[in-house]
Amino acid sequence: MTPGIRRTGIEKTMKMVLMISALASVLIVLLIFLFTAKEAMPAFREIGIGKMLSDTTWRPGNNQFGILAMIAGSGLVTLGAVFIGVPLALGTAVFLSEIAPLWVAKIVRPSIELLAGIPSVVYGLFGMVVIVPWVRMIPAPGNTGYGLLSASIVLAVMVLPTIANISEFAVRSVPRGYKEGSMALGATKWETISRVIIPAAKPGIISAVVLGLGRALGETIAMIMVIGNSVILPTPVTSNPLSIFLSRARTLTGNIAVEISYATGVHESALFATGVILFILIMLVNSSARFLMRKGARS
Amino acid sequence: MSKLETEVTRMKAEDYCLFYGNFRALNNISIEIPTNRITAFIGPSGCGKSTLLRSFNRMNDLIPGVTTTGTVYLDGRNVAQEDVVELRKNVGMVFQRPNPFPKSIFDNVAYGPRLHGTRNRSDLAVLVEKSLKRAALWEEVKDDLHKSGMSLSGGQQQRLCIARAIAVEPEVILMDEPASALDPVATLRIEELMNELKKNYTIAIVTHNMQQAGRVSDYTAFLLTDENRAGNLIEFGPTKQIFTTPSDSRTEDYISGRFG
Amino acid sequence: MSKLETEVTRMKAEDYCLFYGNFRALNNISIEIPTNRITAFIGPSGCGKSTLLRSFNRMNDLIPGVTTTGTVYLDGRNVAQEDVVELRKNVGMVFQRPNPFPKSIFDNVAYGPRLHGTRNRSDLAVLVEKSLKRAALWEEVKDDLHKSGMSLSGGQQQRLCIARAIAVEPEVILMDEPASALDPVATLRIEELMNELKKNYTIAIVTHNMQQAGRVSDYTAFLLTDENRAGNLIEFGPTKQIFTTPSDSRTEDYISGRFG
Amino acid sequence: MNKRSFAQNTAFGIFWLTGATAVLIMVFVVGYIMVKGLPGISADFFTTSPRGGLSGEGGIYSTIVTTFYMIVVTLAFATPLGVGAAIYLTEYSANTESRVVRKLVILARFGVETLAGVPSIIFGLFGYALFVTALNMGFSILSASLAGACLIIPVIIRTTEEALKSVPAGYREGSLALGANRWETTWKVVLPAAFRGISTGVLLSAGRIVSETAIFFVTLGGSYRVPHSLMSGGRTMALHVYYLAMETRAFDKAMSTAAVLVGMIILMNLIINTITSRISAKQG
Amino acid sequence: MSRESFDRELEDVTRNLFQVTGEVRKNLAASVKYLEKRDMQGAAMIIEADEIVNLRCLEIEVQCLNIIATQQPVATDLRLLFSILQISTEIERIGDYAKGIARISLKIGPGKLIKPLLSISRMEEIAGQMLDDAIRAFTEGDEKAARNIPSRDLQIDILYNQVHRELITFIMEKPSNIEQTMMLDWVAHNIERVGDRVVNICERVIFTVTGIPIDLN
Amino acid sequence: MSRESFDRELEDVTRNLFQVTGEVRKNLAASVKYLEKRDMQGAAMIIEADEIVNLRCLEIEVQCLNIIATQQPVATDLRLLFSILQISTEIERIGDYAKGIARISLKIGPGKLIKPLLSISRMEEIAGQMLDDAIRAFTEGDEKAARNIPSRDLQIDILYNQVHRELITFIMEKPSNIEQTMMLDWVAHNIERVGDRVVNICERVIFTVTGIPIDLN
Amino acid sequence: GEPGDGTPDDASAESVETVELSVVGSTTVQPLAELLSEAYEAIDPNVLVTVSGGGSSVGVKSASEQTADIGMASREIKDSEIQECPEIVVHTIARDGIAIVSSLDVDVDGVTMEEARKIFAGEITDWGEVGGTPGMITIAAREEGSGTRSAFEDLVMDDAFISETAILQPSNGAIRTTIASTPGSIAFISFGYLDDSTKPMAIDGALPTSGNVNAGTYPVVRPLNMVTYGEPTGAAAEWLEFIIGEDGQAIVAAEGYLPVN
Ligand SMILES: Nc1ncnc2c1ncn2[C@@H]1O[C@H](COP(=O)(O)OP(=O)(O)OP(=O)(O)O)[C@@H](O)[C@H]1O
Ligand SMILES: Nc1ncnc2c1ncn2[C@@H]1O[C@H](COP(=O)(O)OP(=O)(O)OP(=O)(O)O)[C@@H](O)[C@H]1O
Ligand SMILES: [Mg+2]
Ligand SMILES: [Mg+2]
Ligand SMILES: O=P([O-])([O-])[O-]
Repeated sequence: MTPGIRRTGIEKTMKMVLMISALASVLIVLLIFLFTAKEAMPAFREIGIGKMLSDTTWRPGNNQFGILAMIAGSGLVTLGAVFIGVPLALGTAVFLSEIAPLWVAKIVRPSIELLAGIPSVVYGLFGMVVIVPWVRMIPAPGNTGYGLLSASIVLAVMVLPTIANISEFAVRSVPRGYKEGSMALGATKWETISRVIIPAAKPGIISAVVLGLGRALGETIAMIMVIGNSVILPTPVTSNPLSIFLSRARTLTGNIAVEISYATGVHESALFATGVILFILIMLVNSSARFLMRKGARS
Repeated sequence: MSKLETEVTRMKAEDYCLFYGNFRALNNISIEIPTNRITAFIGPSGCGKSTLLRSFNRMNDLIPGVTTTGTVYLDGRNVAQEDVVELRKNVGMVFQRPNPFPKSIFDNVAYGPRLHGTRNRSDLAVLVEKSLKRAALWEEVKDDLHKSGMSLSGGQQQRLCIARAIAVEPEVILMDEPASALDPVATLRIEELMNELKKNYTIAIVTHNMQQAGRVSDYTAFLLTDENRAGNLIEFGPTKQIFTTPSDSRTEDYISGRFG
Repeated sequence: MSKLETEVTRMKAEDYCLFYGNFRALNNISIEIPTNRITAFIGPSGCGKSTLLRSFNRMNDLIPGVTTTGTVYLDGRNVAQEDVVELRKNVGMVFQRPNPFPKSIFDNVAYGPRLHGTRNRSDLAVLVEKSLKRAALWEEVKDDLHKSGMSLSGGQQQRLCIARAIAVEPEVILMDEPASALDPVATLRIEELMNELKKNYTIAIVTHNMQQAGRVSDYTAFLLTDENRAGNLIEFGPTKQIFTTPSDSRTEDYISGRFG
Repeated sequence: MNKRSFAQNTAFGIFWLTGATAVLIMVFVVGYIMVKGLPGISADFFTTSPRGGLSGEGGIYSTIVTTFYMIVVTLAFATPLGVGAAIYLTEYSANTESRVVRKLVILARFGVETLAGVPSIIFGLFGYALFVTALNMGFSILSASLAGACLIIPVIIRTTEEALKSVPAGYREGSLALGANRWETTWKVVLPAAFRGISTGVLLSAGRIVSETAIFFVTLGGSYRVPHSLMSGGRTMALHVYYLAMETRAFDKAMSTAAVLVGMIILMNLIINTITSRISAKQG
Repeated sequence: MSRESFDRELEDVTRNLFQVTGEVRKNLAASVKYLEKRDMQGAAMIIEADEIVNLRCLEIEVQCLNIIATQQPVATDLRLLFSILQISTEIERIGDYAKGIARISLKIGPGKLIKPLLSISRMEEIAGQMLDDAIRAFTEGDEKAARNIPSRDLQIDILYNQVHRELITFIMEKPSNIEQTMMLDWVAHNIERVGDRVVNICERVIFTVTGIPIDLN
Repeated sequence: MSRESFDRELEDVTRNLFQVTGEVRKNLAASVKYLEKRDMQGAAMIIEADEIVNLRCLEIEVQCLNIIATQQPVATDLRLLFSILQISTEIERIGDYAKGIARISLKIGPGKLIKPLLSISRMEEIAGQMLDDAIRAFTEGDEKAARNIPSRDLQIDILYNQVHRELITFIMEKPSNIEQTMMLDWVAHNIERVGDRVVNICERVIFTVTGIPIDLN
Repeated sequence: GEPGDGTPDDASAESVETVELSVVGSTTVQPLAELLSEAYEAIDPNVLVTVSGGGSSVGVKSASEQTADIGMASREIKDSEIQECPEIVVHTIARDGIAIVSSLDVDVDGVTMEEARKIFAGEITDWGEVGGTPGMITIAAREEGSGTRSAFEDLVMDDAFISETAILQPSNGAIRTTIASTPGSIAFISFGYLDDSTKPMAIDGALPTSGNVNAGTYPVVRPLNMVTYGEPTGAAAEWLEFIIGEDGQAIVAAEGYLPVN
């Protein structure tokens, strides 16, 4: 009887301990939100959320704390990364799961994994010394190489593994039966991929892209190293609207990292406020990814 | 009792060997699949039933490292020299697990015809209806052709897959354990359907279920691995004969549950 | 033909109902499982065979939202009032897919005894040997007890699981489709083993395979869902009687392949 | 027919190209870093600490030590918590009766998912506000590790959950049916079976710590001295790369350090791949 | 489990049984008729026809075997097949009796019979009717009919005793007629046996329906 | 597919068949012996014993039915069961013949026989031996033996013709003996029928072994 | 005692506790402080100085909240900071000139204070306007809150704002890298970061050299400060003394900053 009681005792204790660990994450999220929000309160109170979100002028010395330019910067650089990175990532995903011979996949997949593992500071460094000088060669007024384009390229490489991995998983988890079924009806491999496999993997692919987006929005160090960090609303530098990407910008994350060391008072609080806004933005993006993924799983 | 000699051969394997890399999975198989009959392949797991079945529409081509010797014929023509897309159009296949595409019922059935060039909506509609009717599914789904194929029950899904295979108007339908993932009721439906289908098609079916082979097939082929684990055709003949008076003692041992 | 009246009851369900949330999965089941016999539960998918089986060792307790009425007895004692650990020790279970732990063969078999307090190495060794012998596995593994249980073949794994269940010296062994994941040869071994085991144990087995029920069991219970999808016990009696002269027409319809 | 095979050839050509591009990018990035970085690497580079202020002289000894500290301390915080949470979520949450507990589980899951999406700079901000400032831990390995732990807890939870989920349900049922309780089942059967999976997760998290910069940029202080207690500040290799690139004239050193970092990541990937391929060999 | 093909095959074999019963019934009646009419050719034909009956019955047996081997029926289905099998044996035997009567016909030769066959014809009529009814009871699963038919066997037995005594008297009167008289006794005996066979068939019908083996003799 | 339990049950039913055959064989011999010895009590006992034989045969049939229903055998196994079933029917019939002889015994009554039974005993001896041999051929699956046994039926037939002619001569000589004489003819006829039954059993043996139905009559 | 002589003294000698000094703050001062700490440790191995960054404001805050022994600031201490914590004591350990540098391709050697202001405010956008080969001027600057930036704003910009289109970099090193690699660019950096990868520019004729600063002709100078909570004691006092002392100031000079006395 005694070992029975002891066994039950251990079971109950462990259950409690484990439950507490499970709730730790909630606690952390709560703490994060509370602390950043608390620190951000003075800024919100003194400046006002509306003003912060609608003003493009960031001049802490002059008590101007508009972060619209940064939101635009974050948005544009992410958009750029998506444009460059998504086709590449999806192509790679399909290539890996459906086309590549085994030996080729054995080269490509570790390459992607390695890209995922490389620290962002190394990407930043690489961007500074390789990408920025390349971009600088584009003839355009005021083009220094630092700016959205360089940042987007670096970011594209950084999110490539995320998107490629998740969408490869999505493509791979398309039941083998679909493929066999299609081939057995006399479809070519490409017809099978384009008409059956990709449509079936679509929800997974979309959420991969959205998750990549979240990643991109959150990237910091590499961004501040290549984007130029100017607080301006990016505008096309030539008549070509695409030249907007030659414009310098600052991301929300960059804003925090660049200035947190020197900020005091409302300035510091404004940076925390930037953090809160970033936090909310990313939560929105990620939960939409989760929603898409669930919807995909359901159908 | 039906006699092989009086049948018309639709497909034929001649001295057919298949290798996965260096491993000989099929050894010198010669067999004729008679027209408008159901031919069952039985044998213990790993004896090469699926491999042999998949040789008839060259699905094994998809597996890297497969080599073959000998010949497989469809209507007297060597399938290796046929266009594989055309071959697979003529020799349809139904798989173990129902595998409808995540598309509507209509699009599932129309998939094959569209591939092969039928674009006209009304032609397609006619074809889809015909195929679903033949697969004995029309009554159950006719009001809901735009529902996803995945929303059907397992047995319905399998019939949808059969309809999909029929829609490209094949001559032969290969079925690899088409009912093993289904419950007994659905199995029953599929078996009845097969009986119906053999009026118009030649059917070859792999089953690990001897009772099923006994129930549905006209001819039965028994495969067994030899000492090198290569699959050999041990006996082929009318199902009734195989189940009452097999001529090879290994067949008898297998069907009556004696092994090794 | 064996007669129920002359048997000694080991387990018993009385007016037993089981609900998954609001869904009544078992409706008023009363059944007696006779000692040293094999009792088979058959019935179409979803009729509650597994649920009923799992009621005997309260595995359903693990599923949230399960409530029951009525009583299940083991040797006349209400299992709901027994210590569940003790109950599961007395009522062992073998599952559909062989599920050896990723441990050595020895540790697999010794797992239960260790849990229940046997620590002495030589006691364990004796127990493991005895259990493996009873499970007809000893000869095949005795030289390799420290090999992983996972390295065995499917059939051997299932026998290992049986040995593991035996090792805690249960009175009853519940088996939920114990051979459905196995090939025919392994199935044969398991069926033979069950015949051997019934000398010492009371066995209840769920099978979707009527032939199997016919082959191995002494008694057969036929379950069927009623119009509310609740499982009911339709008929229970000696297997031979069920298979030759079932008294309920639904039983007859089911075993002879007529449905609906 | 011709049209159909033409479409296929074109499409496949493009896919081959993307695949090749991905590899080329990797080769270029890694190659560039290696070509620029490797010449600066010598035994001295590993055994001496940075010195000389702006000049960026010296090696990376102290940053290796700090990185190591960071890995150990972070994992010490995050692993028990993460694994414990994962165990609760997969092993215990499934069969709870109580509505409150079920709500808590949903909440916990939400917490994990949210945490997984939080960008590292936010962890940095949080660590800075809570550990560095409010709790008065200053710029220290402790502060940074606590903030870093927040980053990797979701990683560990997720990989552990995956590992636990891939343990066949049969193991649990088998154990429970023998009269074991939940914890005994988890401890004796499930965890050993999931061990390899969990260790990949832990290794993966270690990789995250090695490559993380943003959090440590605002919590670790950046001192390049060898840390001697948890309260010392320090500089991880990744952070060192940042400082070297941004604050000194020693670009070549930055490259060398980056090369070492990339080398480390390659090594970790190799280890993870060996573990996982063993797992799949075993399961497949 | 494929009811459809099973039912088809079952129908087939039942039809065959029905058909062969019809033939045997015909042969039996004809054998007595030819005996009466001293039709040697007819008698020879019946002997030949019995070959066909034997083959048919064998076929039925093989069919049953095939069905059991490939369809593996249970319960009523299985009992039905068992019964078909046993009934076909009975039918075959009845066929043999008809053949036996034809053989006796041939042995007696074309000459006139020593006595008209009145009672024997009557016996044949009753037995034949019983056979018809028994087979109908079988195809219709009519247990009640099957239970009633055997009582009619009594009439046959009475008639047989009558014939037998008559014949013995005959011999006593004219010992030289002994050969033919004994042969006619054989004929009557054969028909009496038919009655017994029909009773067996009725037993089978009851078994098929109820699953309970019974002895009505 | 569980060979073990199947083999066990098969063995069981074969043993039962063997046993009942032994009993029938005994009954047959005894019936002739009692007839010879004018042992009325013995004859009555045989009539009773046949009830048991009938029951045993019914049991065998049910056993076969059970085995087929629960074990669903095919090929040789199924043929074997079929054969056991049919053989048991034949055995039952042979039992009936023994009973028939015993009945005749009773009808003749305790008085002395008009003539010694020399040939009839001989016939019984041959038939009984054939039965023994046929059953042995069955249990041993000895096709060759089964093919040879039927030839011995010829001897029985010859003996029967002899007896028959003898008896007719007898009647001609003493028409008053007609009743007993005819009865003795019946006895001989019954034994002759036993021979035919044994031939049927031999056919079954051959079918069991080869799967080919054959007609040796 | 002598190391390794095995006497009980030995143990007591070893038990002389290592004192740890935490120094936190301006990233401009950080490299200098690190050099100074290395040098000091050579003299007194029992003192361990850890130098962390964080920025000037963090330095002041850390000192006033006593989370660090010494704070570093690359600018004057603000009144608000003193108000918040009147106990803090400021030690100027060096002065730092802020130089205007351009990329090497720029052929303008000097600008007036006015021109400098206009260039950085974005009013002058072409090198042609200040006498060079016409070409677009690219401005780089430090981020808001940086000590270097606020000193530059105070000393050069008056009320004007540094142009928003300027490339902003979070450190002097990064600025230098940017300038070195961006043609036609101009920025301001601390004297400590001057090297031949960029071209120093004269302001009102005075080149950014320590000589000109000492001579009073180069106007853009700020103090580099260490802050303590109250008067420093113990190791902190000793270290600060060392810095102000001859050896310390020699290091300051060698790094390109201006010694304080
Ligand atoms: N892709 C493959 N690569 C290598 N060997 C294979 C492959 N597919 C099958 N084999 C091997 O070929 C043999 C025949 O396999 P096949 O799948 O045809 O057997 P099967 O009779 O269908 O068995 P089952 O009843 O288990 O489906 C087996 O030994 C199998 O291991
Ligand atoms: N955990 C559960 N929660 C809710 N309903 C369940 C659960 N498990 C089973 N059921 C339902 O209870 C009924 C009986 O299920 P059970 O698994 O006992 O059937 P079964 O006879 O074993 O079927 P099968 O032959 O498919 O194994 C089914 O309707 C099933 O859907
Ligand atoms: Mg297969
Ligand atoms: Mg179940
Ligand atoms: O980094 P600073 O504060 O000295 O500009």
